Amino acid sequence: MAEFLSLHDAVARYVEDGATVAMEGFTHLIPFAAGHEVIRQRKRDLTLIRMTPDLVYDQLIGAGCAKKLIFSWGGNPGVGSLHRLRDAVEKGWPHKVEIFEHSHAAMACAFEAGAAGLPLAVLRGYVGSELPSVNDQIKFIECPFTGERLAAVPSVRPDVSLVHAQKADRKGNVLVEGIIGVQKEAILAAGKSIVTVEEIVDDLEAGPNACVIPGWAIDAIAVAEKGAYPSYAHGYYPRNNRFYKEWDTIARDRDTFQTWLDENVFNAGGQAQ
Amino acid sequence: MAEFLSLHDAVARYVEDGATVAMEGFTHLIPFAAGHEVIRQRKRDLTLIRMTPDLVYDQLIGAGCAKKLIFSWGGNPGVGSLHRLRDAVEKGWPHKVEIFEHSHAAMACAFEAGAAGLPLAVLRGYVGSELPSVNDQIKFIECPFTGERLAAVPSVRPDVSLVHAQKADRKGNVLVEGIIGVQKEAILAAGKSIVTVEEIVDDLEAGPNACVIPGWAIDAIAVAEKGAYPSYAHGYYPRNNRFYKEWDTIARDRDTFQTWLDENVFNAGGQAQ
Amino acid sequence: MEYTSAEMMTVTAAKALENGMTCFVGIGLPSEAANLARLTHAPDVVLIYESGTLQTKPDVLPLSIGDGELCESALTTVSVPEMFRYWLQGGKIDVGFLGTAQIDRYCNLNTTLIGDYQAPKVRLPGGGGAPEIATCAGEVFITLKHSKRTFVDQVDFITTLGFGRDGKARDGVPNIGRGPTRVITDLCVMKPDPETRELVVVSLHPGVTVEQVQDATGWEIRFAEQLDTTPMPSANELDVLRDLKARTERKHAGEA
Amino acid sequence: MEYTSAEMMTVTAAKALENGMTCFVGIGLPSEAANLARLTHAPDVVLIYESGTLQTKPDVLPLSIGDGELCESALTTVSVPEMFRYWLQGGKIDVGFLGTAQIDRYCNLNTTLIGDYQAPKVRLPGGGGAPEIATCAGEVFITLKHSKRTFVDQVDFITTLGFGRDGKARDGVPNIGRGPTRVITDLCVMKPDPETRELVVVSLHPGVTVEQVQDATGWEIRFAEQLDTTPMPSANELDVLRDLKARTERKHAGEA
Repeated sequence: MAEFLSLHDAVARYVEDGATVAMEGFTHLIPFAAGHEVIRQRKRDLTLIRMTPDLVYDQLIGAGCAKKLIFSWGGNPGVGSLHRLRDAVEKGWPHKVEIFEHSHAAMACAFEAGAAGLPLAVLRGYVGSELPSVNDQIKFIECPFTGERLAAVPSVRPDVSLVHAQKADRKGNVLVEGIIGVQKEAILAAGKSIVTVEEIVDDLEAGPNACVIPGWAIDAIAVAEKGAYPSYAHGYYPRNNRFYKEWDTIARDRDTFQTWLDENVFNAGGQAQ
Repeated sequence: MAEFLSLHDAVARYVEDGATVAMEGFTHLIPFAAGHEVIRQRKRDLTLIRMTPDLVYDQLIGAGCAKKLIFSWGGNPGVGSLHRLRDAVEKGWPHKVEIFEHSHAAMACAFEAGAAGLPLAVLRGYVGSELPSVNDQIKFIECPFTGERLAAVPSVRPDVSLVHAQKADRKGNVLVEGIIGVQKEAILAAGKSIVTVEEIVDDLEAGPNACVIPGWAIDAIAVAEKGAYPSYAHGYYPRNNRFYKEWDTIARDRDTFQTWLDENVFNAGGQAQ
Repeated sequence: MEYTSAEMMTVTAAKALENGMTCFVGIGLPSEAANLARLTHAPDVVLIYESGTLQTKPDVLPLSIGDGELCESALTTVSVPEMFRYWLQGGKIDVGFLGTAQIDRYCNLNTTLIGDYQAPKVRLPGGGGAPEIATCAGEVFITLKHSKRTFVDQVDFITTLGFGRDGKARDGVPNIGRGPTRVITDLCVMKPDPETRELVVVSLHPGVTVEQVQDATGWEIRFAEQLDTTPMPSANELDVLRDLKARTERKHAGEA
Repeated sequence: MEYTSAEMMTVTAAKALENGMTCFVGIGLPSEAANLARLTHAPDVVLIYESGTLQTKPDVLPLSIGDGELCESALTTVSVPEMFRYWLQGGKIDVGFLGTAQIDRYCNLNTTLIGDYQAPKVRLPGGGGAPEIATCAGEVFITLKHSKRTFVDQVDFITTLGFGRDGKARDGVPNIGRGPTRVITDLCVMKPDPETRELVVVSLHPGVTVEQVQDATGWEIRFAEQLDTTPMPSANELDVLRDLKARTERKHAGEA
């Protein structure tokens, strides 16, 4: 049953050093506030899972929280590289990060399979790609009906998932709307889940088939106004594309990054920058 | 690209004798009008697929349209047996119908896998059930990551699917709302699809994540007002539970059934009874 | 307050549900009991029907598993594949509440057919959601009327696993629920023996005798050493149940 | 009307799309070309982005694959698993439109890294949707700037299959798309040879020479015997493209 906690308390209770953590949001509703709280609490040795690690993962990696990264596209969308990720992978700063690399199709299916309680996802994938040669988590099975060779990947079952959503009602039921990505899957696949929301409302005012996640399937809800910023929340505020472009300069240099992190995360209370 | 056709023309064009046909609707939006048109056109040797064959399949089977039935629960919901189905299975009237029997979980996964273009569905299913001993379409595979034994069933890929929905816009985009069952999956898994709708509207007025199926993924749209009756259409008309109870008497006797069929289907134009 | 044995069964079945449980509800007797629980001692019990309706609060009992009432009063409604994949197989269900046509001493359920599969004497509706509800839910409650026709020594067909023909079919199976933990009839309450998994009568409904239960059971059924008497329905429980059934009757009769 | 080589590339890439096609759109150049097509000769082209936005009609170009604009102007938005399972793998996509960091003579694409996988010289973003777009879509169009850095003899890593290291990797594979059918750069248009699958220049953009193309290509590239000249952009195409880019610029600069 969802408990209403402060973001600080939710992260302190559920995100342990060494945990496997998914913070999802497919370019929309990216849980920046939650990610910053993880950085502030100096969590270490995390295995970070995310289809599209973008700025918040760049920040987590640069801040030294990550040991491993499981992902399918790691860039600053429309801008370029994630310099902190590259620095960790190419030069081992602040330390080496091990990467397990997939395609989007495989990761999406792996989240789906995780939510479905299965140990594996099966897809028609990776045909002719060299990714299976560098990721031993990609295997192939034979269809017992047709003999077709299909790809198999382990399902995603994080210890804890953190996602951001528009709103929760007073019973902790959550509405996610717009580009819903794999948020529902991330929550359902996880051992524990933390959802940050823009606001708590009396009535979700959701359509009959809206993406609503019941409170009893969530562990903690924390209000984090503008919790996805500089990403966006459909119906609340737009994406700050300018910041995404500026990040390229900030993240390119270790010192500039450190300064940014100090000013905007460590010395910035429980709020996203 | 969806073409607007009369129900007669849609069925005449796309439902061939011997075809594998799915008419879906999980107790809601059951395509009675479409099923009756199939009966009127005296289609034969159909392999009928449906999770919950109810009255409309009882009628199709009693009318001699079916050769095979793939299903997971064949009854009159809340009332009792499907007498025409039982007469066909137990006594071979009007002729023997071969049955392939699944659980709901397996059928639901098989529709999902069909929509996903896969040859098989994998689920944690059939543990300890004797269904695998009477249905050779149920096999087991081993997870290459955990060694767990999981069930596998062939995906559902009908030649043609017929479903009923609330409304279409003038470009043929369709909104399904309420209990959406496996309708989307039935359409996407099929070679050809016919959607009957209550009405054509200028604007679907759907929420951002509503179950909308684009016109280009549908072959034919036919207006069939009250096309799900005596089943129901959320937002349009309620289920006629009384008729469901009356059907028990009508279907129990071959002659009564024949009379009903003549009066309500063969001599009843292109409209559901 | 007087009551029928059917009411006794429903009230007892309802009491099995605890407040806050998530319950995957079968149509018919389980649905009646689960909604009675929600309207009495367990207002926050979460009812889930396989039609995709999550956390539904119907005002009248649904005739089918997918009546409009279920969707209109639900928190949200998901597709049927999602229901079985994410919610049932995904391990979100505390208890599956099932009825059945036949049950045997090891709680195996048959809703497929009477007689031989290839030449059935009576063809029943089939498995529906039950085979995976019984294995994926945390535990399973079963409710049905007690008779020699329903309580048989060996089910004609195991549609849905209790504990198998030998009581051991769940042993060592990974990711499987605890299986049936109680069976509630119009005569008594039974639980599987923790060792052998054979059904044992643990509680007789008021006025019911050991002989009555044995006469209505197709095998020599065991009785617990400490045999309880099931608590009687309270006046409030009976009132709520009768109101619910009357509302339901009026609603379904009124539809055209 | 004057135009840049970048505009020539976009307009030519746009023309590859036919009205009514369903197109799975990559971000960047493909997105620019696909939207130009929609705003000019192909108003009913169906644009699908991997973020789940089905049939979207953005007024400005998205910076990311999941800008709000894409969802707001879409027919509907589905989950990312559904997008990849039902729409891409389910065979509903006529053409995948991709960019890349490296491409080789057999149209294999590398967006993973430069150098060795374990010790990369440059780490690129990775595969994203491309590996399965390239195999599940009916066919694939590729657009990128022409240079020796991008057109290499052998890609450092096959992230996404063209026709394999030997041109034969699609042969005999069931349920696979036709693969790349054209590559559009700022210099020319190339198509794979129907037999060997090796890229062949079929059309030079106006004013571009065979030498220029060869100089910008990391292998000895073949030219078709009948070498066409790519049609020039029309004034309308250029107007629409420039308006689109100006609108986009204003929108993104104005955001705070």
